[in-house]
Amino acid sequence: MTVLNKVESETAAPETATAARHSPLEHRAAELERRSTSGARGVRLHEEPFLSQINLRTPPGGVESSAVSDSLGLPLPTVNRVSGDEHHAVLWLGPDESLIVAPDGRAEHLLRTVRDAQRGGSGSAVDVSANRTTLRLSGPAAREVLEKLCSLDLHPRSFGPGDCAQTLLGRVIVVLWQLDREPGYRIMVRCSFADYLVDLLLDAMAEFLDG
Amino acid sequence: MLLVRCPWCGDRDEAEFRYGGQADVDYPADPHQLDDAAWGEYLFVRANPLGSFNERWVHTAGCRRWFSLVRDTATNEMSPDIPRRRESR
Amino acid sequence: MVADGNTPAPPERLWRNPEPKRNYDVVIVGAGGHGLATAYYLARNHGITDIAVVERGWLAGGNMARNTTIIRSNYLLDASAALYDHALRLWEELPEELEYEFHFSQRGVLNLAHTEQEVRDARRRAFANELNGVDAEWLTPDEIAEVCPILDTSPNLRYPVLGATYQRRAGIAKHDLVAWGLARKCDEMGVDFIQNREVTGFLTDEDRVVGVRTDKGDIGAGRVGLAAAGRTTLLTDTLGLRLPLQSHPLQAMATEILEPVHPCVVMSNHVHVYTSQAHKGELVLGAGIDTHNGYAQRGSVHVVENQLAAAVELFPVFARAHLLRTWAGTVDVTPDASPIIGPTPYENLFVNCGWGTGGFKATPGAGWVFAHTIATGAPHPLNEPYGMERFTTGALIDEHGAAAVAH
Amino acid sequence: MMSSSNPNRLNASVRPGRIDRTRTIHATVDGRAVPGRPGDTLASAMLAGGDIEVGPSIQRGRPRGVFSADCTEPNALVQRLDGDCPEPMLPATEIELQDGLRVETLSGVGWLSEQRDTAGYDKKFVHSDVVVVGAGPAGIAASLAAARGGARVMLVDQHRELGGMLLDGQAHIAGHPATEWIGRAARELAENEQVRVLTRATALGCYDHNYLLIAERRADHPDAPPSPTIRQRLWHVRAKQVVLATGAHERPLVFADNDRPGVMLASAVRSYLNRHAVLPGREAVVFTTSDSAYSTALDLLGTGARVPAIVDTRPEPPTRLVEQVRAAGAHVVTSAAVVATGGEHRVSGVRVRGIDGNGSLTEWSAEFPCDLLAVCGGWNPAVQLFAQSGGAVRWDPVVAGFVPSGAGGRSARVVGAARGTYDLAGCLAQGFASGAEAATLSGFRTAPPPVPQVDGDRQASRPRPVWLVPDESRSPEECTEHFVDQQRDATVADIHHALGTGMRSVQHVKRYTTISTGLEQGKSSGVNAVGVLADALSAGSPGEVGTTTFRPPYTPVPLALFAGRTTGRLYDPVRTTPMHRQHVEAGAVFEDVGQWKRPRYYPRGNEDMHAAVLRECSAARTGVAVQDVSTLGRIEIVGSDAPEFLDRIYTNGFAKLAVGKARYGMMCGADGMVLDDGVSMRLAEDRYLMSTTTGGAAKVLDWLEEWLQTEWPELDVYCTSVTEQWAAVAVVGPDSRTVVGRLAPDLDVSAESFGFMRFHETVLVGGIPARISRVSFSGELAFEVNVARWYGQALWEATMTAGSDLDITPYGTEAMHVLRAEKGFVIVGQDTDGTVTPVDLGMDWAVSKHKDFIGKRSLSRPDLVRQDRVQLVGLLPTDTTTLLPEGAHLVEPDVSRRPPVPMAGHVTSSYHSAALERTFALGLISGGRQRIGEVLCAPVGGRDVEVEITSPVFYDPEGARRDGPEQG
Ligand SMILES: Cc1cc2nc3c(=O)[nH]c(=O)nc-3n(C[C@H](O)[C@H](O)[C@H](O)COP(=O)(O)OP(=O)(O)OC[C@H]3O[C@@H](n4cnc5c(N)ncnc54)[C@H](O)[C@@H]3O)c2cc1C
Ligand SMILES: NC(=O)c1ccc[n+]([C@@H]2O[C@H](COP(=O)([O-])OP(=O)(O)OC[C@H]3O[C@@H](n4cnc5c(N)ncnc54)[C@H](O)[C@@H]3O)[C@@H](O)[C@H]2O)c1
Ligand SMILES: Cc1cc2nc3c(=O)[nH]c(=O)nc-3n(C[C@H](O)[C@H](O)[C@H](O)COP(=O)(O)O)c2cc1C
Ligand SMILES: [Zn+2]
Repeated sequence: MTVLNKVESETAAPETATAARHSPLEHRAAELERRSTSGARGVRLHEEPFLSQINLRTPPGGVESSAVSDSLGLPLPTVNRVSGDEHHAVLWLGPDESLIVAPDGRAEHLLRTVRDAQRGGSGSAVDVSANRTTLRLSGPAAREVLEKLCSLDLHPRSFGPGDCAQTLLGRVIVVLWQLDREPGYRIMVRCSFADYLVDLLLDAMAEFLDG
Repeated sequence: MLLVRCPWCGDRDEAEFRYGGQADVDYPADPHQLDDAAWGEYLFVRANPLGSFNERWVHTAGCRRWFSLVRDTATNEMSPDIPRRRESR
Repeated sequence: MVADGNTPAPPERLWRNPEPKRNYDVVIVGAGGHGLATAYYLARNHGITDIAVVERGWLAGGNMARNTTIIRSNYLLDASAALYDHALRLWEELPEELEYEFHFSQRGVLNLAHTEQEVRDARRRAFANELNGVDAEWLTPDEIAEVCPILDTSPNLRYPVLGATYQRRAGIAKHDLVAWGLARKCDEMGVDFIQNREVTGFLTDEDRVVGVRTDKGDIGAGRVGLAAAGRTTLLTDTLGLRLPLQSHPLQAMATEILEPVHPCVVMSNHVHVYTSQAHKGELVLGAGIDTHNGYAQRGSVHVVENQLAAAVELFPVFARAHLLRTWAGTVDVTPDASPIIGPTPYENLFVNCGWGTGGFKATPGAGWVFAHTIATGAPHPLNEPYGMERFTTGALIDEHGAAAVAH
Repeated sequence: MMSSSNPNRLNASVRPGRIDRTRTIHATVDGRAVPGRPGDTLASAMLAGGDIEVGPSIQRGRPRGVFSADCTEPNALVQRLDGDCPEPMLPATEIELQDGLRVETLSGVGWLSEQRDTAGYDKKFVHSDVVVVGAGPAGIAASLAAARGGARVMLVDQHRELGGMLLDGQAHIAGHPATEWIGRAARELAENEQVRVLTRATALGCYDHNYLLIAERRADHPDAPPSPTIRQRLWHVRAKQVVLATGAHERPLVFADNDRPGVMLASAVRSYLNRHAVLPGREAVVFTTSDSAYSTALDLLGTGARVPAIVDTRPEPPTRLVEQVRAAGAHVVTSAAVVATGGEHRVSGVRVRGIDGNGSLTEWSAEFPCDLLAVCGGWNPAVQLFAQSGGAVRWDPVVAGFVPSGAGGRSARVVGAARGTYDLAGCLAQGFASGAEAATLSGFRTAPPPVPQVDGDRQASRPRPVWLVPDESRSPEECTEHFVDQQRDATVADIHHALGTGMRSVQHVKRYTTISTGLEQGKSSGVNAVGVLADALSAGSPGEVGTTTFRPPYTPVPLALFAGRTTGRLYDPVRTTPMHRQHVEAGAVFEDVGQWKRPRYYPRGNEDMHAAVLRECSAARTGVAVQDVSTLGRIEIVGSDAPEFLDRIYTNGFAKLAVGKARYGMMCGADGMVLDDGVSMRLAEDRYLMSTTTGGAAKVLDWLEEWLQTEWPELDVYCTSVTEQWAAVAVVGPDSRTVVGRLAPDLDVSAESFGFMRFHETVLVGGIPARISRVSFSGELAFEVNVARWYGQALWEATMTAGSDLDITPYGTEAMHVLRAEKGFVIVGQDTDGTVTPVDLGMDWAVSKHKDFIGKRSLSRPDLVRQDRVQLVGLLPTDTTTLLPEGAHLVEPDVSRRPPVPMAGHVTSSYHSAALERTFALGLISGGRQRIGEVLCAPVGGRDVEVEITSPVFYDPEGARRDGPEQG
């Protein structure tokens, strides 16, 4: 068990406040459901709101990074890779930058843990949980949908489960993370772009709508 | 669409980058020691060669790191940067 | 131009193809529009006709062959308005003076504003134009729709057109014909055009330039005027003279020939495209520079895609016009996006460069003041502000910064 | 032999063709029905029906006919009328016949329709180890070889079927008809998961670093679904290796009246015969300079057509060929050329003369009747894609064409007819070799397969190009009926005319004559022009003249395809805050600020902007008002050197700012000009939260990173964008304390406990964690409440509830602008442009004397210390109701109005003020601060508005309102 999934009730936001939260794509949930398709050329899109996210900066290879990694119970990822699993993960964002992802409600605790580990050294840890929301795009046609918007080589020979990249979908910068072979992807996007990105993705998915 | 090699993320399309012009134009150690002409040159004058050019790019849509590479301005052939000459201060 | 009868009229001579002499009073490097206009006004205004215009390729084959031919003078800053409007007034005289039809068409240029800030900037420019004696009008979307019915002025656009400045005297001209008309008159007055000869450096006597080196031998010169656009620094570098210029690809494109649909010129800075329909009928479109330096005369295709997206967004009727050809030039851009015209630290060496994306419109004006500068050794009042000292003093002519209007 | 509705259609027993004879489909051309079969092109269907003539020529109105069977077609251009939107200038040779297809013929000019194009266009981005362009024998072979090595292969061809020129002929491979080989190859490729075959897909361009653009037509052909979502798709392909197997284009011949309908490329005749089972003429003279047209003659003879003569410019064509055609019933005239054609709307006969070794006509002559003249002036390797991205070409005298220059490097990957290899075995061998090599170089080592036995085109004997068949009576200068570019109606006379002006360069000639500037972009006209020019200039070879520049696209494509999905709603991202829908519900009118949609004002009832803004402003000054400020940029700056870093970035000091406090800061570019501004808070010793303008957020983050990474890597500082981590409202006005007090019950909001430029963290009603600061952009008592973005909606709701009894008023950007202008606060980008320094703005107080910062050195440059620089001042129109237009310039009252009128400066901001009960403005005026009290004129709309220069602070200059009303 890593610190990422250790439950500590006191760190979760108060009940009342949790209810007051609204994710950027909440109002489109039904639409996303409707526009998702199954079958051999199916593709599904939905939001995974409120993931805990910490932006981590740490000098590569230094004592700080091993301290942070120890505190998280996960190795820091190598280039373009994700360390951990879909629930608890650290994503490579740059040579000294990673994104820690954990379930809802973990941010404060994580922040404290990481900052403790960083104390005395160089680096930073910033809560960015509300900065981006997460879309999940999956189904046999998911890659084909992304290929309409993204210039990365997403062919299984080049990009697979556990790979991640910051890149452009259309004109929007995202963190793209492949979860599994189906293929399923997470697309993490800054909240103000979420509506537009969904428009873009739904448009790209139109070709795969039944009929 | 040029193919730019980010030293961190690997090969990416030019559209993910911003161009930063000539590499290795150091900020003067003490700008106030420079006369107006020398300061003006720092501000505005950059090399503009035909052929090999040591230039900077920043991976804006990716890792946001600055890096430099050598590109032939006539053919767009690229190769990695020669090591940066200036010591880190 | 093209013969369309059975018995073609005998061709009018445009230029001889002489062997160069060993010496000239003036050597001009570059037979682009500016080199040609400079030679023309040196002869016409200053009586200097012992001139060689040395060109590395074919006459007017640089940016002169590649530009989207927009001519306007509605610039914000006094120095720019004065220079460009001088040029526009010369354009108005030139067809008659050159006795050569080059399809100068004052069909009006619309500069669109898509945000409130662009509206402020555009109106500021129009107010300044008025006081500078440059014709300018501010049009509302409804008025724009009357001038250019094919433009989408509906409020539903992602960036609706909120208004536009309109300069009626502005327009386009057929670039190649302009060059040939100028060359013809120059040739008549005795100017030698030396094509396929590249200037590779200078002959100097201490701090004095006394001629040019070329790939096929030296040519002596009393004075040398550089009008080499994108390749200027390659020459000034040989003297250790560092100019604040960066050479970039700038792309443009044309469609097939179409019945007239587009009555004017439209420029949009915000979505970044400019369009007109050339005399022959093709739509001509252009946009911003490729951001990287380059001499390849080709650019990246995403730049083309962005500008065509903008074009189709503004002009839905363009959707099924076909992209026939794309091309690029090499433009020399200064930090303040204004040209450098004037003497250099080298005696008898003068530069005219840095016109970037907007020097076609200035062709006669640039030639006029550069000829004056070369002939007299000192700038004409119109190009006084355009010396290279401004990068030392900070007295930039920052049309870009001040009004964010592309040239 | 022929069917009645399609008189020129050959029986299946004679030629099956690649058409579906079970179905008849109809197109309409100029209102007339044209029947045909699936598999036909519009041109082949027209020819099947006996129609060869198309629209007359552009300049001279000469009758013209279908000339080719491919994208080089100069004449048969049509405007497509069916579908949702007319489309101009399509070659009938490239349009696949379809039921409902409706066109009108054109004369070299198309037209655009106002009908909206509602069809779909999209893009796709893929990568491939090996991309092969062209699916003729060479391309197929390359794909097979590369795919067998395991590479990811993409094979594209512009036609509907694989096979290339093999489909035009009757070659055998490994003892079977070539079509069987093609079929097997197609199956093998289809079954390989790593191979993607795209047909009806034209490679438009091959750009730097192996980037290809490919246009795929997914509609407008008989195999397409009825209404496909996507009409055309633009593939963006990044390849490791590219194999260009683009084939060759046959050249026309230049002789008098060579444009008469019925004159047709020999390869086109063959293509119509074999692909479409259409016989374009029954009595066909063949006029050639090389071997390939003999196949045309043989095919014609094989279908029962008559071939009165094969006119060959060569003195000694290969005996093998001569005998073959003689055996089939035709005879060859050697050392001869067609010098004239007869007929009105269709060729009825040709006149042939002898032509000697120098290209001069001899006395010998003959005439032959015919209704078709098949011409072959040789072949132009299709080097377009190769040359576009900088590949050099050279003249090859053996193949008589421009071929890729050099053997290695990129040019090695040009194969088959595209590099001048015209024999089938050679094409296959090169294809296999290049495919294997490309796969190997991209990491999949493999060897080329053995080349099968073939009986197709053999190594050709040397062609004898004749650039200009002399006129019987006129000099070249007078050859006004020798067409070089039929589409542009340009002739040999035009070329000579150009030469007569002094032009020597092929580039000048192109521009003077317009040759090669039409749809075919020189694919057929270009080299002939070069040849004519070379002759005229007595150049040793066309190579000395050179080509014009090859440019993308390879064939024309609709602009909409390049736009793709990037139109309308998807043109550019729309950024919204979490409170966006609440603004919409409140009836806000929005403004575009960068990509953001921000409420500009919230009209109530029938209010216009003016009324709404006055109301919103007065709420802020007298009661309480609220604005969504979530769009402001926010950057967390962390590290032991953060204080030092901010000191270098900001013009004013931040190192000494106490934890818990905030400060306004200004930053400049290295040139000393204002870049951005905002308030930064010190969260901890080593932690700041910087805010930026809405439009400046990304730019500022980039700016900080640039300095950190490239100049000051030694600084221990990390920047993280948190713009979107936060949602925020500004609560403004005398009653704001009450509202914020209710919102944040745990917080002591009294002036004593919560001072100006301080911030506190607290929990709002409902348990929402918040950071509240006391900053003011209006001069009023004001609070900025920040919460995690997902609470944004709740925050807005809570704020509105907390202020409901106080008539809390939402306000937009416009009121915000007025409020700040009343206080003389600048908006970067509105009151500044790229040429204004902090000193110009009168903000010397924010410019540190003690420390260096970016831009400081620039402020002492001569031009920046001029006394007459523009300075920010207030402007009050003498008439209190007159609103100065923003952008208006000011002039001295007594100055002459003859242009150019000297200008003193301009109005940057101008508003009606509810608080001042008058209009007012800010402006940048030359030496303005010394001129306070003076009067200037603003000439606007033909009259002068008198304006007094004032201090830029109009409202509450003492700052008395900042802490709000006395409490208690
Ligand atoms: C795509 C594009 C669109 C444009 N659109 C517009 C527009 O709409 N309106 C507008 O006003 N401007 C426009 N411009 C800018 C305009 O074309 C240029 O500013 C202008 O042409 C520059 O002056 P010039 O004609 O003398 O340059 P050029 O024509 O480039 O002349 C320079 C000449 O110098 C020659 N030369 C260079 N070095 C040497 C040497 N060493 N020896 C001998 N000869 C040499 C070159 O071969 C060239 O012929 C555009 C430019 C481009 C590329
Ligand atoms: N006897 C002769 O003189 C002569 C001359 C030319 C060709 N040939 C014969 O023609 C064949 C040549 O074979 P090959 O494979 O080199 O060429 P090919 O002409 O058979 O095939 C080229 C293919 O590439 C396609 N193509 C060209 N440009 C394209 C683009 N930009 N995008 C998409 N598709 C494009 C064409 O439509 C064509 O299908 C051989 O059989 C050869 O014998 C003979
Ligand atoms: C205003 C203008 C109009 C043009 N119209 C056409 C055209 O109708 N057809 C064409 O093929 N090229 C056209 N061109 C492009 C030229 O063919 C050519 O691409 C350009 O001069 C650059 O030269 P290059 O491509 O040879 O390098 C046009 C160019 C300009 C500047
Ligand atoms: Zn990177």
